[in-house]
Amino acid sequence: MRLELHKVKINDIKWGNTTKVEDKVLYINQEEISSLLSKDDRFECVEVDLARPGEKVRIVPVKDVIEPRCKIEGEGDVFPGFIGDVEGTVGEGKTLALTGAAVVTCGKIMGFQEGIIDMSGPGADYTPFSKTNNVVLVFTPRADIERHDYEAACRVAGLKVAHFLATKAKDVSPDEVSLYELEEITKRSKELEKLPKVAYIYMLQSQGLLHDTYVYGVDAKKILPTLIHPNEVFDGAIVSGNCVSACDKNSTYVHQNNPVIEALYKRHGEEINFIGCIITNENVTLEDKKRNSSYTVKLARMLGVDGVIITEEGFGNPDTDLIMNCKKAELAGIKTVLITDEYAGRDGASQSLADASPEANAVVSVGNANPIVKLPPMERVIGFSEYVDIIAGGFSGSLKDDGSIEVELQAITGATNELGFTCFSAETR
Amino acid sequence: MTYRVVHYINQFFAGIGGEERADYPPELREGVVGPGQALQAALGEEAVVVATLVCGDDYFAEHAEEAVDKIIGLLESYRPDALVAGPAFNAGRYGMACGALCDAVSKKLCIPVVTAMYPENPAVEIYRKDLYIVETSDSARGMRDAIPKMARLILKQLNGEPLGRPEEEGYIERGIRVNIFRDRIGAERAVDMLIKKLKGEDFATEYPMPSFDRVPPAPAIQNIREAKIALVTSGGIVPKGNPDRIEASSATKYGEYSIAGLENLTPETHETVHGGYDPTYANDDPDRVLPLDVARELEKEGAFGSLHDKYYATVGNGTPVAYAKKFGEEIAKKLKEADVDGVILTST
Amino acid sequence: MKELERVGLPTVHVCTIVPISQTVGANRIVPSVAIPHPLGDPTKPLEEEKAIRRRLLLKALEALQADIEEQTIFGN
Amino acid sequence: MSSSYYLISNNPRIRTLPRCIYVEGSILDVLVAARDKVHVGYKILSHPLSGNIAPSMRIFMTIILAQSPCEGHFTDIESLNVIESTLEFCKDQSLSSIKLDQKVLEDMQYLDEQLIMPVLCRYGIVSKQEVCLIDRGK
Repeated sequence: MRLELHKVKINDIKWGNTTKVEDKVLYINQEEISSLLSKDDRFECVEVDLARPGEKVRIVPVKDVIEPRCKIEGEGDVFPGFIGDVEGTVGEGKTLALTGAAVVTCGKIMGFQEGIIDMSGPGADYTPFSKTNNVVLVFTPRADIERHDYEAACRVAGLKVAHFLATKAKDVSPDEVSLYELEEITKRSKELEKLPKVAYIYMLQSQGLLHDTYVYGVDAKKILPTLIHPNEVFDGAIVSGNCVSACDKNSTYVHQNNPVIEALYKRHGEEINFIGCIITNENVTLEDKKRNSSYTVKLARMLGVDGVIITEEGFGNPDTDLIMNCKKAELAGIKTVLITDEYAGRDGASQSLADASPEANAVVSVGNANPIVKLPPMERVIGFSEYVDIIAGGFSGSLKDDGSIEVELQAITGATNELGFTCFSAETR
Repeated sequence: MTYRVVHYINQFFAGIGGEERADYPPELREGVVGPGQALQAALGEEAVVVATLVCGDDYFAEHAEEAVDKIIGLLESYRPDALVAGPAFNAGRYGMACGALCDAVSKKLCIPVVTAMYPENPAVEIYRKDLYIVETSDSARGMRDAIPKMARLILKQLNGEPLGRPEEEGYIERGIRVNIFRDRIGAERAVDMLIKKLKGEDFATEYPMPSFDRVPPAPAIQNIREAKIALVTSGGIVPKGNPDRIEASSATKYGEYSIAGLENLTPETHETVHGGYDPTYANDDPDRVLPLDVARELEKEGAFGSLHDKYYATVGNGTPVAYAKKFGEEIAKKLKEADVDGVILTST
Repeated sequence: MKELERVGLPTVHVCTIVPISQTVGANRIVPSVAIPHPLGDPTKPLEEEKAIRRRLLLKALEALQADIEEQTIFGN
Repeated sequence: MSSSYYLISNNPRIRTLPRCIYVEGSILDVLVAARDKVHVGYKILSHPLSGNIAPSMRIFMTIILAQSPCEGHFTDIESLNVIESTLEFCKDQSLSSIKLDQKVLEDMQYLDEQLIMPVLCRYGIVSKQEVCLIDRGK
């Protein structure tokens, strides 16, 4: 499969008479966005706002972040099962991406919710989304709507807008074109066959309401582990429905830009033979955990891989899946490297994971989520400022007289992203 | 400003005497004593050693709480900005004293502290999380290396400067997870690590899992009919009322209890203090954890020589490895001295 | 327990969760009944319970007399 | 299966379900109660930490256990591993004594219930109709 990713660089966002991309500026027409979403009667209203890097702006509570993308050539369209049809598969042809821009969805689904993006100040250092030009959608649901439906409405609205924005740049010539191509697994060249075979075991959050992930529109908790081509991931085959635990949720944006896949592609043909991705889930029953970890490792063995990288989403319950996958792979003679974040307590002295095993001898840490960070007051809050109070009012932090808040890193969107999206890490001292 | 530092040393380094003077009670002396001179030199002009605390190792070990209280009382009049203790090298009791004192002073007086020890000093395992302990060699030969590092660590803390990695600063890794930014993203580090692992090259995990050491099996008992067998349990079975006040978890002590003349454990005589399981069953019949009744029967029948008239009890729940090791060593020593030939250790 | 073996005292570990005993490095292991009552079973009549205890202790004595080179489990 | 399960919970929304052992207390109390069951041979059906709510902010917890089909107290190693490490993990976290308003508490109870319901349904512990609202995906 071969995919060309046409990257149109966005350096700024502005309001405009019409939604368009011009000279690396994304112009947003509020009316167009609103009318796009007005058909959805699950919303009371949707507000649109803009947040640029460096501004004294706080966005809260963030639900998802999505990179604007659309297909310009090839089967289907991005986000199959939501935007694109499920006839055919994505991952081939050409896809356009507005890099440097993001759609941020913001909605109160629960009375408690985190997800802070600060566009400047110390909080901005921790979230990758302080560096993107953000189109923020603030949802207010109709009063009588059931929470599952509302969550679904928010999810789809974000995807719709992201797709819409990308289509507005279809005639802009890309600033960069990246090529992603993997040969059929069984028909690879002699040179490639000499290299160690590596697969990526991609664990998807699937614990239930507000903790879901969708693959081609299918709820990931209902899948058996299966194969997915890395290019399909770039085309939005994996969509986040996860609203809890801001720091280590894999936003749709991070799925679309999966850094592990990028890093494996970089070394493909040089040091490794990148075979592909196995997606598996993080269900709540032990039965599923046992079955799916065994099944995942069986797939890896069928592919004859020598090594795997395993990533998880979230903590606690998924730690058990992570360790099971690791143990079974190592026992099958497959070398593993895990990526995880830590919950080592505010002072870093506690046990980091809810499970451990001597087989997990190669672990990349993306940081401890518990330490406190002080966030100064911002000039403007986009979203629902009462959530700052809830988060701050003793829930996971504290509100100071000057309006600054002290929160655990956990409240910051993407701070300890477990796909290894940032340089954040922890070490023993 | 010049910081005021107090230095703690034991009777030996104070030139009072060796083992025979280890019962020396705490005492505060004006200015530097013994290794304090080198410490003062290393501190330079930024800090002055205003006083030296001296205490015998046995005295401290036997009156730990009292000694700490007394020393803190003595310290307060000197308004110190920091405490430096040791180096204790590989001296066990001296290390424990330095550790306990630093821990108490940092918590009660809220001032920076530093001590120094050989990594295998038992106090290291117990205090490393709470204290900066400079790594030294096993004997006083390492004094010259240790003192400047201690001075630097205490000055950095006094000046509020952040401390670097253990290997840069010379302290023993505390086991504290500290957030950092590395120079490459996590995903790339993971791929690097996997490639190294696949090639069989060395790689460093960023989150080490706990490790365990092994001991070769002890030789078998040759003549069981003459063997003296001891019972040990980590199930927390103690005489009713828990006379030694052994903790329900993260225990810092173990108990030694007589079973001479006892045929059976009953709810009236014994109970469990273990916090890691439902105590109902063990409290209803402590023999379910420490099988004294059947052991006595077998002793009478001659299935083995004799039952040792003491048993040892600990709580295996969350007890730090260093303590468990220390308990093990002490119990082993006592059992050896009592000519015990074999041990039945019951765990829950 | 390792410290006991280190000084040459043969030690048998009677415990329920054998894998844990294995990881902590016990050399002679006798699997027992259940965590809160390793050497008993409250669901059984007293006499039967005592018989279980007796069987476990005899197994433990057997373990102490066994010449072993490595970690050994003395099961049924 | 359905006759030999137990629910251990401190969530008032779960309290009225059949075979619920209601624990008045914190999540640590729930975990300890479940641990004691695991020690005498019960298996854990659902992971105690379902839901990505940090232990330091978690108020409610529901765990489903099943009686071992074998006679006697054979501890299920997998369950033991899960419950003991979860307990250790949660014990270390600072359970801040926080005052939450009623709305937040209700939402937390609701989420706990929603996460456990599909599992109850799947094991036939509650009927499909009872949970027809949940599990609807998009």
